[in-house]
Amino acid sequence: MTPVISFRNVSKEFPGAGGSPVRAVDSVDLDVANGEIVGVIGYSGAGKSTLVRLINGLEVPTSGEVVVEGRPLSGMAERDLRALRGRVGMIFQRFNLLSSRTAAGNVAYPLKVAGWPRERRAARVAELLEFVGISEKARQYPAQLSGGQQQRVGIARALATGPAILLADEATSALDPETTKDVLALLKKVNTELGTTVVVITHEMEVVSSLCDSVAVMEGGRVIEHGPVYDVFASPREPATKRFVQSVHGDRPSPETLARLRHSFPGRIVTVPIRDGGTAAGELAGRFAARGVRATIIYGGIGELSEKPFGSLTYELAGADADVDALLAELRSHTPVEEL
Amino acid sequence: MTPVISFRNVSKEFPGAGGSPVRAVDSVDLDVANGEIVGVIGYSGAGKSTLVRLINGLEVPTSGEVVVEGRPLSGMAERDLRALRGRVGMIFQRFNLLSSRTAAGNVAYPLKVAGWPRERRAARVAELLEFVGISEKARQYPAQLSGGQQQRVGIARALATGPAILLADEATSALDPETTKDVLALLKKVNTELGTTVVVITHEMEVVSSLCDSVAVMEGGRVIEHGPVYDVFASPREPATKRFVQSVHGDRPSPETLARLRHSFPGRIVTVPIRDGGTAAGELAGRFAARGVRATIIYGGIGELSEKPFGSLTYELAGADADVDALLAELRSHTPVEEL
Amino acid sequence: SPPPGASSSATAVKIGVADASEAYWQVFQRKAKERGIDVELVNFTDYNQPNPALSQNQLQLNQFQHLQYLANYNVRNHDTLVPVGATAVYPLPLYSRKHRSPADIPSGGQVVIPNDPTNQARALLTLQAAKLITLKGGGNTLSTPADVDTAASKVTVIPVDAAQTAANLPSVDGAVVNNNYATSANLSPQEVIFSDDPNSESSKPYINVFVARAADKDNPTYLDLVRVYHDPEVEAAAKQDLGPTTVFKNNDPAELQAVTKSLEATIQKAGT
Amino acid sequence: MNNWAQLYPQLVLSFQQTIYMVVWTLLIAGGLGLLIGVLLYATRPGGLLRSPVVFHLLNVLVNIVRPIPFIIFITAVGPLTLLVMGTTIGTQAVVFPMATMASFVIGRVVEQNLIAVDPGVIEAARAMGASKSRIILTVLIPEALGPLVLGYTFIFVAVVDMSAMAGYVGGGGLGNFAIAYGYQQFNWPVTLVTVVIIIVVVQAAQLLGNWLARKALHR
Amino acid sequence: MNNWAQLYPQLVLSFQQTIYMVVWTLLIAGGLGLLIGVLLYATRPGGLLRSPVVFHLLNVLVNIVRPIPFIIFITAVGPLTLLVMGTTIGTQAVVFPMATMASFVIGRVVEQNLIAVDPGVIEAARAMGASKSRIILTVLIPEALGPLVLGYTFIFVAVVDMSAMAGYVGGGGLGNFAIAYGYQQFNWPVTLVTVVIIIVVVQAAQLLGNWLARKALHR
Ligand SMILES: Nc1ncnc2c1ncn2[C@@H]1O[C@H](COP(=O)(O)OP(=O)(O)OP(=O)(O)O)[C@@H](O)[C@H]1O
Ligand SMILES: Nc1ncnc2c1ncn2[C@@H]1O[C@H](COP(=O)(O)OP(=O)(O)OP(=O)(O)O)[C@@H](O)[C@H]1O
Ligand SMILES: [Mg+2]
Ligand SMILES: [Mg+2]
Repeated sequence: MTPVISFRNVSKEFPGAGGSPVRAVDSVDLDVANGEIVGVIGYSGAGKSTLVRLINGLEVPTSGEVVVEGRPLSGMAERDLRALRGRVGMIFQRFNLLSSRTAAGNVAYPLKVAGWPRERRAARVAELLEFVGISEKARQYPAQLSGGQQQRVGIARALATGPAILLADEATSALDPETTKDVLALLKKVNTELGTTVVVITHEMEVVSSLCDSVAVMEGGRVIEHGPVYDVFASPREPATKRFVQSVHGDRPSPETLARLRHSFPGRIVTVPIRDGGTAAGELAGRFAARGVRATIIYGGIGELSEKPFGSLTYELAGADADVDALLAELRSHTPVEEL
Repeated sequence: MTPVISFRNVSKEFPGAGGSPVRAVDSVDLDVANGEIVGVIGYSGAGKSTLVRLINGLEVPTSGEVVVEGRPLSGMAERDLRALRGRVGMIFQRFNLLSSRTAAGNVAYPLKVAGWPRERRAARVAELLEFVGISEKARQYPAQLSGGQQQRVGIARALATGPAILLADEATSALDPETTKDVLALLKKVNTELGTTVVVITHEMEVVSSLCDSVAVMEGGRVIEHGPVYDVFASPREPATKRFVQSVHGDRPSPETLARLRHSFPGRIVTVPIRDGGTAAGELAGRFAARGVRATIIYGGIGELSEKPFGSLTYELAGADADVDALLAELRSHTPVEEL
Repeated sequence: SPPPGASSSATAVKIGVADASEAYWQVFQRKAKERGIDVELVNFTDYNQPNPALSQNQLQLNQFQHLQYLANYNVRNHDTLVPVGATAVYPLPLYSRKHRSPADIPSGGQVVIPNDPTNQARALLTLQAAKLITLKGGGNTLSTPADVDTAASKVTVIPVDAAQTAANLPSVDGAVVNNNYATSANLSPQEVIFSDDPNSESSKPYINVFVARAADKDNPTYLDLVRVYHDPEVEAAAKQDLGPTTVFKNNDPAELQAVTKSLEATIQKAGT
Repeated sequence: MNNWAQLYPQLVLSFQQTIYMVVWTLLIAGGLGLLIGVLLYATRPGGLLRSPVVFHLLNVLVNIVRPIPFIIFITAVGPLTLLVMGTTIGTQAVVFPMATMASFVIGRVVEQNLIAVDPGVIEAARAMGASKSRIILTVLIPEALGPLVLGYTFIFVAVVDMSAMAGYVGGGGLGNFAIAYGYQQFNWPVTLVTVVIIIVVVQAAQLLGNWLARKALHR
Repeated sequence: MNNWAQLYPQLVLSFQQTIYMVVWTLLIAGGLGLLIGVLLYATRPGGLLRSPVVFHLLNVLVNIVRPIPFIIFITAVGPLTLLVMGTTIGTQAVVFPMATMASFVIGRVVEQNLIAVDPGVIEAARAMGASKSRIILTVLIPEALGPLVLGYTFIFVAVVDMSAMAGYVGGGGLGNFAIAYGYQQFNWPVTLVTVVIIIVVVQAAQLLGNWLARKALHR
């Protein structure tokens, strides 16, 4: 299947402070399949927002070609670009609400642009505000809304016309976990029911793990890793990716935590990754017992990643050193156990 | 010890859309001890930002009294209020950077206000920008910075004068996990080294669990729960609090996840909370084995909360029903085991 | 900044005028210089300004007004400025490009007149004399367009900027144009369809004068400057600028002062 | 010298003339000026309709027209006025040069106010596929409405002021009345009364403007 | 009729007079107008120095002064001019009424531009304990600098325009030169040349203003 969004060696430079330009996006090649939810992660300043803004032509690449729905953006007629944008919803990092319109007015705006008749518009706006849980704020102006409420208006606005592609730049950064969960469910629903392709920039690894099909990791303007979420997270290649993955479920303990753990658990401490198709956590307990080693889980966790179990558990192993060594050797033959 | 910040039956109303006022903060009584890091959590629109803005007088309460450093804000002379504000750093939810000044200029501004001499200022600015990792963006204007870079300028600016009280309104919302970790470490450092009292509004429970001493939960303008983080998280009283806690380490699986787990794990599934001083996870394995029940950890995790182990584990229990029942009965006598 | 008139020469005279742009003033200045008088011109485009400035000693003389204007000014502002010499009287003719005589102007026609206070009332009187308008109460030297009895008048009077009278001649039925503007605008004498007589007694209030403070009415330097004005070379230049119909006047200052007095009395009587 | 009874009808007429001139000028120049201002804003480098040619042409044109002394301007556009209005004198005719000049003045004021609009919201509208004209009409102008209302209130006064010069070409009006019947006649009571009437009109407009601006600000 | 050789010195003088008047007016009124504008902005309801009394007084005062026809205004403030400047006539004297009037005009322009500043940054400065005067000087004005520069450029033209009326009281200047030596003499070449000089001056100022505004915008 042809990708719905495709970056072909795209770079974007901004004029910098000291005369030397800032290369916000650097030689990116990236394909996004139709109906896919792709997460874009990376350090602050990695170029995520710039990358996404290239998709609907808010930024024009310095070099390279962005192809959306099979058509290159460069040289696209203004009309066509507008039509395309009408099919691309965008949630902005800084919300960018129209301060002169109420919450409802903001959500209605893209519907007006799309030429919806008045009655359908009103119903749709009410529905969307209900969805994001701010119906009672419909007639408030942005300046009278809390940060999260503003963000939800931005989300409702981006979803209003039922876009074919949704660009979400940190769409849940100002939301509490509950509301975040609801919004992610909403995005998922939009994705499955309408087949909307979603590009989400996020700093919350839970968003990636619970929502995305694939993930692109950016660093210094480059996409340094890209693939299905499970693959990238289960076996991160780049140091940056590794550090991001550490912050998801089942991380190994930080040095300080480890120090505290050692205080309470004098035995040997190992971390075992839990992966789908690898060693199930349950099996381990049996093996430990068989070897006469008492294993206590002291840290870590098992969660889901792309609907598959994913995580790591840190054990205290208490028993004769030889027994423990033998056990570890056995385990290492099929799982990358690490002794801390 | 007298609290450094104290709310005494404070309410704040805003004029609403339909004439009826919005009660953003409702009869709040709250004390913050000197040198404490208190987290404020709650749903979007709960009144968190408004509460915090009352502390440095950016909002004036409709009724009640805010007392900071032992002095009520109401009726405080402009001079004194200014002096107080000089000792209170604030990180804004919407950053509020001076668009006419560079990153360095923004950070230097509070130093100028505080009357620091030029040379010390330059050194301090460089140090702060280094701290938050945007030294190379010192001479860029806010519009040329990414969201996270802007937020870091805001953080550096709030910390510039070494404030006695720091108000952080979602200070890491635009930051990646790595940078978040660094910033939290910085806040912790400021707290321990300078004794700064910190009030953080956050939606990230990891921030609360890794940084805060106490936590206040807001809902509908009220502080519905308040106490040491471990106490509030380990035994949440209010439904809202419970839902927040669910999003931290060792949550029970969501219905969808549970459905998938049942598919892979046909046995009975139970969730056991792991608390400090309660049943250690390690012990469980032994008991299961002793009863002839094979237990497999299929979900959940153990993390740290206020430097103590905290979480829950979900097991699949495979064995004779009677054995399992007996086991559960035994466990229930001292741990709130829940069968899913 | 321009130096104030504190020139080192013993006799420096600051004269307020309203037409310093006319070339004849340069001849005047040169001739005055020959007699050891340094003339500094201060040009006002607003007629209200030169008299108070003279009163306040900011000027030594001014030359922009006729006796009628001066008298009115003195009465209204309780001032005592006096004429110290005459310059000229100009006819204030009605021009037209569309009609041969006032009688040809259709009723409902438009006639423009200068809106400056030194000419407006006179223009109205001229139009009344041409039987184009009727002024309430017969009119006087202080009439304004508000005094036009529109019901009894044949034409509509439109006061405009003095220079606009000439400029708008093509688009109106008639225009009362000041001499100097008619000259500058190169209006042809053939286009004059009616004119008052500058030599008549009724034109006396319209004699233009040099004005000084009452205390200076016999100041020899100032009287000398009046003579400079009537130097043939200056007069020739002035005629060039102000128009061939200019009639130079050299009335005795005492007579001018007497006329002023009587005009003042009339105004006083008519006044509010 | 006139007395009040004589002057009264003239004053009423002048009032009507001023209203006529100001209303028409504001209607015409309000629209044209908005257009010029929007173009000045949108065609500048980095703008929505960026076009160095249009921007510089317009910029120069505005700067050519604005500094011309009004009486000279009236005369210079006289032939055009004659063509458009059929006459160059009187209240109606003077609306032409007034509206022309005011358009350029308003253009600058509008430009200034638009430049302060947060580019983020323009971007949001672009991202929705809104056409440029729609963005201008439904985003740019509403977002700048608070300052724009104050800008137009400012212009109202400027136009009232400008209308005082209508007397140059027989346009009459209150300003001219104050000068011709008050000031030039040394009739200070008339001057004062007329000026007070002007001030009252302006003051009323300003109160309205301030109130509208506050409504438009939403903060 | 004059010829160029005769006119040239007068033209040069007029140019100097215009520069003199415009520069002094802008210097004085630039400061005073900024003050008035800041006060109008800050004393309004919800403002930094909210004070209904000061706001309404100032608002009314500005609206009283601005609509007065300039020639009447010059005369009305004549006694004050005499007191302050020692004379009421000439280039120097006219700077007094010009600067006074321009102060009020600038006040309104400044007010308009300040109102568009994001209240969030003002709040940030307040939260740092900055004094109100410091906020005004180091936050409010710099944040509005882009539009303010354009506002002052706008005013530059308005002042040049106003200086054409300096001729009322013997102030001379280019505008007056264009009127007296060009327009009133029906000498169109002189008018044209003079107006072109004015336009060139204004154009230069505008280019500078646009450039500065772009520098000040940082976006
Ligand atoms: N200026 C205002 N005018 C009217 N209502 C306001 C205003 N500011 C806040 N509110 C309302 O007060 C309530 C509390 O707002 P606040 O900003 O304190 O919420 P919050 O807890 O910080 O939310 P978030 O997490 O979304 O930032 C909200 O319902 C909001 O709509
Ligand atoms: N208009 C601009 N002018 C100059 N530099 C810019 C501009 N916009 C972005 N940059 C720079 O480009 C780089 C990438 O910015 P971008 O906003 O894409 O980052 P990001 O990955 O979205 O970061 P964040 O997570 O902090 O939002 C940053 O270093 C930023 O400073
Ligand atoms: Mg970004
Ligand atoms: Mg908030």
